[in-house]
Amino acid sequence: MILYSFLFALLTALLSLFIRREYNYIRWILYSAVLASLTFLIYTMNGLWGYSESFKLLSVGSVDFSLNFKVTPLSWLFSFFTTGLSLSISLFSIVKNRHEESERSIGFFWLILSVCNIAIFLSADLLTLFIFWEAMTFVSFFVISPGWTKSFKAVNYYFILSILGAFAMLVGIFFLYSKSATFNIESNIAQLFVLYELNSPQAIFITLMFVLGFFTKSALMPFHIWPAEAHSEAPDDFSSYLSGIMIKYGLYGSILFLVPLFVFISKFSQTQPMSNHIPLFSHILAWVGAITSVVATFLAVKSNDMKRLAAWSTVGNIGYAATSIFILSSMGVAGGIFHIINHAIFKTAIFLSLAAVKYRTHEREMHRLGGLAYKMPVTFLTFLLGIIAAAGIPPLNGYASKWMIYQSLLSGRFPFLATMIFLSSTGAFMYLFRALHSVFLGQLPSKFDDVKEVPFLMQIPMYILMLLMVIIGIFPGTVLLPVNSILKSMNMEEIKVTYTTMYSMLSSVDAPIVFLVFAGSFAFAFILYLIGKPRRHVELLDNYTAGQDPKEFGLTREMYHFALKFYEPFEHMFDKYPRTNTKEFYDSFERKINETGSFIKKFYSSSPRSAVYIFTLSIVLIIIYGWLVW
Amino acid sequence: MIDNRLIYVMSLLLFLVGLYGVLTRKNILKMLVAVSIMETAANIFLIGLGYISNSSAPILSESLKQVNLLGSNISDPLPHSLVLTAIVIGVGTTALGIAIAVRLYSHYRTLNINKMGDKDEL
Amino acid sequence: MSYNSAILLIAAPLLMAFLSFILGIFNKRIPAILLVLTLSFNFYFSTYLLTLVSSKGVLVSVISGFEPPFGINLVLTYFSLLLLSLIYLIILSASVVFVSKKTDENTVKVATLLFLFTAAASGLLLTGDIFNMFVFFEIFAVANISLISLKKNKTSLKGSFKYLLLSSIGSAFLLFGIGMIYGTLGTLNIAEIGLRFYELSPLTGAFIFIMFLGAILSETETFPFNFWITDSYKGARNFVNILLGSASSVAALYIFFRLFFTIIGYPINNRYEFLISMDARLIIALISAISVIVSEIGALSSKSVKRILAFSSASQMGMILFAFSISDFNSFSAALTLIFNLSLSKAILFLSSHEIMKGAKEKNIESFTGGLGRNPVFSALFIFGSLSMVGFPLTLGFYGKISLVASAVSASGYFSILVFVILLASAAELFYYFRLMHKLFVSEQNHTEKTKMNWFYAASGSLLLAVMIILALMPKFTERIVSSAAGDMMDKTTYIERVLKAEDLK
Amino acid sequence: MRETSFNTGKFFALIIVAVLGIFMISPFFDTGSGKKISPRLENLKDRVSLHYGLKNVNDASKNIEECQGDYYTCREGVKCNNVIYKETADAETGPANLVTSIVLDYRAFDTLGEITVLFISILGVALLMTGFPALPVKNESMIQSAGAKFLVPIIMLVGIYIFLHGHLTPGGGFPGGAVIATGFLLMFMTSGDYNFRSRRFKTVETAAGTIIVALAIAGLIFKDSFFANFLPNGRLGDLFSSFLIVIIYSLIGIKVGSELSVGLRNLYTGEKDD
Repeated sequence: MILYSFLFALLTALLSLFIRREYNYIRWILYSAVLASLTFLIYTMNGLWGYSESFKLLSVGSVDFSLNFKVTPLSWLFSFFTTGLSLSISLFSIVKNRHEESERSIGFFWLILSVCNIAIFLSADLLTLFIFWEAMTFVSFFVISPGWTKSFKAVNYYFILSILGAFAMLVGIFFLYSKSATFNIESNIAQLFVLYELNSPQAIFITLMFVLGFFTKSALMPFHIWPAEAHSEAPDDFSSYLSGIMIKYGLYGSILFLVPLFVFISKFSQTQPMSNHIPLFSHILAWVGAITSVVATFLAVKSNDMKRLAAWSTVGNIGYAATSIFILSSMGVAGGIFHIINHAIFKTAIFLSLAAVKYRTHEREMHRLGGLAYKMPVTFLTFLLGIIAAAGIPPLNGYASKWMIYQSLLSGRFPFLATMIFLSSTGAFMYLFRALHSVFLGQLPSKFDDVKEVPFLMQIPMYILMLLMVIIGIFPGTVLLPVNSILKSMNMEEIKVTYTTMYSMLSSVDAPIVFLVFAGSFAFAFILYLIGKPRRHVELLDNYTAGQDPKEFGLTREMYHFALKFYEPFEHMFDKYPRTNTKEFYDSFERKINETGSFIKKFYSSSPRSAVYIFTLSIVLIIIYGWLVW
Repeated sequence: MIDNRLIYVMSLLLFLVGLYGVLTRKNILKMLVAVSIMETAANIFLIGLGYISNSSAPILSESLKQVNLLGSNISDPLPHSLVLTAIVIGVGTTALGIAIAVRLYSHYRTLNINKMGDKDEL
Repeated sequence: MSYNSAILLIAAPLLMAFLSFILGIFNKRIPAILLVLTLSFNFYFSTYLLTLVSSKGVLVSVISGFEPPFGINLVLTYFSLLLLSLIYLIILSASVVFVSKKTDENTVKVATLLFLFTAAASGLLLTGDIFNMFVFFEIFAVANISLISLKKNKTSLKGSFKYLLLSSIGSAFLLFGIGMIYGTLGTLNIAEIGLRFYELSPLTGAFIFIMFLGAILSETETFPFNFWITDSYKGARNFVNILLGSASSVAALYIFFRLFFTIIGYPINNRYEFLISMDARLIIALISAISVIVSEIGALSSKSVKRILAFSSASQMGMILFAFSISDFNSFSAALTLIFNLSLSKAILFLSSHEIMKGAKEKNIESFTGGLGRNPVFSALFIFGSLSMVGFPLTLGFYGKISLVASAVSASGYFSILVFVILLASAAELFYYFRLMHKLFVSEQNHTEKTKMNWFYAASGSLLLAVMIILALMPKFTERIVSSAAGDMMDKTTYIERVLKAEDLK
Repeated sequence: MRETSFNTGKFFALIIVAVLGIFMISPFFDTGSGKKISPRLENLKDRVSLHYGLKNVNDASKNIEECQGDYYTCREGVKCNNVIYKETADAETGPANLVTSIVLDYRAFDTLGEITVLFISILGVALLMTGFPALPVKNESMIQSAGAKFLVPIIMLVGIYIFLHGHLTPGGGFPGGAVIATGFLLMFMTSGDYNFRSRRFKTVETAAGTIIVALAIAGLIFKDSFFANFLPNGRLGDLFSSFLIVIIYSLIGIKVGSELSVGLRNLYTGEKDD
């Protein structure tokens, strides 16, 4: 059933290549239909825990390649939400891609990507996971960079890091396989635990390989640079997919493999170093997550491009979720999963609204925009709700998950981690509201006078997302109850939650009440706004230059925009501290490789005599080596 | 009574001379000569393998009516035939090498190999 | 029943080579047609023999009526016939490409060269006599040199001269090695040498090992020995690239296997070991790992497409040699899968890149720009080829690479570290192939007039692609041939027993 | 290996070669255990060529097949049929020249390969020299050209003698062919207006090649073995013995002679189809 639906989707994708470019929208309607049926299919699998499918492939040597799928609470939750979100994005894309020139292949790859997405979540063994992981990486290359020179440079970081991570994971998988002779995830976790007791360095090496694989994909600390490049240069509607869904694979892998392992260790191991009642390794990873979120927040504050800003915000959120997952308490893991799902929703909303803005204005730099709220009210509202959720302000879903993360950090006694998360959460206010203000509020540049709201079909997904944010905000139990069954299937203690109320060790929250309070205060503020003094519209230049023509000073309108260098003073605060630029490190690495390459190339095109020389020299070196080891 | 090792060592020395020639000569034709020397050295080595002292050539004639049971009155005929093949192969390679050299000369107007390692479109 | 007619695999192309030279005087098209016909015959006959061998085990075909070890004999093993069929397939596709060109004064000669190339490849893979192998090795080398130098420009001449020097030195080395074997063991039959190699003193064994290394490593495009590759690939004509990159490499790998495993290696505990004092397996593994790294870095900074493909070929060969060096059943299976992948996809890549770059002045990566619009069929072929090359999941390359990792990790010691290095290097491979593919998608320029389709190229490309897809998507079939061939590679005893007609070796 | 560091290059080359030399010489003075190359070869007992010399290869292989027990001891205990010069008729192979019997009978396949190598390299030369401008031929002195005209028939005759007597005396197709080619080369070098039509030579050459392969395949048809000798062998040492070998050696002589002539001409004047 699962496999056939995949084949069906792939076949549709293949056939759709033959649709002519003029009928782009038919193709996208087709994709939406396929995604809708996939979503429905996954929905019907709710509760079929343990349902599995297996499909044998080639077996070469000792390895039996086969595809194994299995439905578990964890995989169901992730696959259902991600497929549903991609359905809403594809609805958005129907109109958006109607007039795109180089569109033909994007949709094709995207549908393959959706299949890989579901398959990653449903895969029952490590090899299947790896197969679709790698396929997803390869295919996403073509979607992020559909033949654009600029996005090619951007995708490089993503691609190289992902591939290195995937290969590291491959090595890890096969080291384990050589011990356990199976790819089954549970038995491999058990095997790795045994290995921790027997040969600790090797076990740590294997775990590290998995960590590399997961962390490169989820852009955690040393690999945090790629989202800013890739998300911002990808096609606009795809950015939301990339940021909302694809970046979560690493965290999914961590929940699937690392968390049970660490839980195992913290429960049963006598030999492993512990810190704060969790394994030291896990604690370090939690720290990596926290540091990532802080760094990402600072970088988001600095960025002027709205898509880059949203991308950095994604990295920050991934950081929270990672921290929360790796402290291994039930509350933490549940909060992490909850936050992953919430983030998928609100970040999709944010990116879709940005895509809508760009669809109408063709502009990305924030200081060239402004005042679009009146022109594009639905987009504005989506963005507003999105950033409210992202900043973790109460009535919406982001609040619920952030609350759980704070609760778990505090009740687990991780004060420093909690401080860092608080810090970056505060930073989120700084950059998100700046984005809101500079894009949607403030002065409307005159060139955007005839900008209209996006077509209705593009608004539908926004309505859906807004609705989701509100509903989950009011009834966190809709997600948390399935999360509870995940915890149960992972043999962890369940958290205490009802449809509307969340309980922790320290306190409890009744979400509808919170919502009512906030809705009430909003209503109050709105009434104040209505009865207040009517506002007068002032032109930007009138305001700042006292009537003089700025062109005389060689200044442009954009330079007066308050969003330009908005946080420069804040940046100056950190001028004193030495800065390590990760991107520069990667770039210099690339340069070094290129230099070596030119050197090798020169050798290869040198004269035949040097060829013979090196030939003989190498033979002699082998001989000398032979003498040495004799 | 000649020690066979003498032949082996001499052929090896010849081989090394040829190798040294390939490594140090600049002229293409001289390199080809050096390669030929190497091949000749290998052939001498092969011939040397079949040498039995006080034996005659492996051709039955009035003076050699019959091969004795241990084959100690003839030198080993197999290396001779191998060398025959190897020589012809060497001739073929050398001919081809010379043809390439002629062509290279017509491109570069020199036989100096060092002047051919030019940086054409790296 | 005797299987002596297997010699037709060599004799038919040889006869046709001489015959077509005469017939070509009357009509220049005749040799080309004969070429395709002969190759089809050879392919059919080799697959027929393959089915025979798979049911009956190793077969021996006698030449001149003298049984081994005295006469020269052909040994039909599953492994050799499998690779031979593959080589025929590739030569067939290359000759289809060759046939599509307009005839000129050289057509007949080149067709004759291709016949001789086929004969040499058949001889190399089938012969059971080491000196005979040397002779075919030389025919093969001379054929390659002549083919490389066909264009007669600076690059191709330099490349072929390098190849000539290296292969001449290599053949002198090989001759010394063969001489040493004959001088000590008194035989030239590969089976008998393999049987008695352990009798040799360590120094003699090391001598032969080094001589063989010197002889074969430049043919297998291994790094410090392969300085001919870039010039040769870059300077050669398109169908020659296909032959060099696919057929020659496969043949070279086969010789490598025979020299080092059937002759020197000795199967112990389900794994080949070398009974000479230095750890020969480790040496081969080290060389191949270095080769992979260097070639990947070289390819990474190259701009010329053919040079990139040449370097990539070298790195793939390094990977296969690495798989050989692990030398157990699993790694041999991986190596076979990789060999299939390398030869088929490299042929596709050379073929399609030539068509995509048609009309471009500079044959570098920029000439790929907008290929998908200009030339959709060949761009699609190129994409399929490179996806298989880099190991996109569920292609041949993927199976090969993964099972290589699996076998390396389960082998002890250094191999698991080296495979990690190799994997890192192959990330670079991914990068430059994706760079090329990305260029195909670029549609910023507006010159999207389609290039004229070359149906011969398309036919031969899709033939190869079809084989590749069949191999990847028919698990049972591929599994059977791979495991039979790998089993055949592991089973040295049967080889010796069958050749020497000795039943009591075990 | 630039011009400036030339001497260092030489020095290192010397070192490299020296190390290689030490390595390659060491097995000859090996004193360790195991089989090693013998300092002095006493007889051919351990070698396959003993049976080539005794012309009892078929007996030997039959013996090995029938013998129970160790493989090596079986090979040693082969009975010997005495092959005596000018007495034995219909021996296993005809030639009195044992090398010829190996080259064209026991290991005839090698020789086929050898022919192919020569053919393919001359083909390669022809391909390389296509379109190469012919060098101007200098007119040599009258004495040289007259002398050459006198010598060439003799050279040809010697060449033909060499390949026809290949089964009795040292020599054979390859030396004979080479001698014939020398005759043509001499004509080329001495008389400026001498030329021949290469197409005719090539036809002869490839026809000879075709016949050789055809004869080999005839062996496959008549005797179930490629290159098997299907013609009768006469008395050992007679001129009219071992017919197949004489035929093949003559063909090889013709082939090699025309091949080398064409090759030399190509190097001299460039290849063109005339």
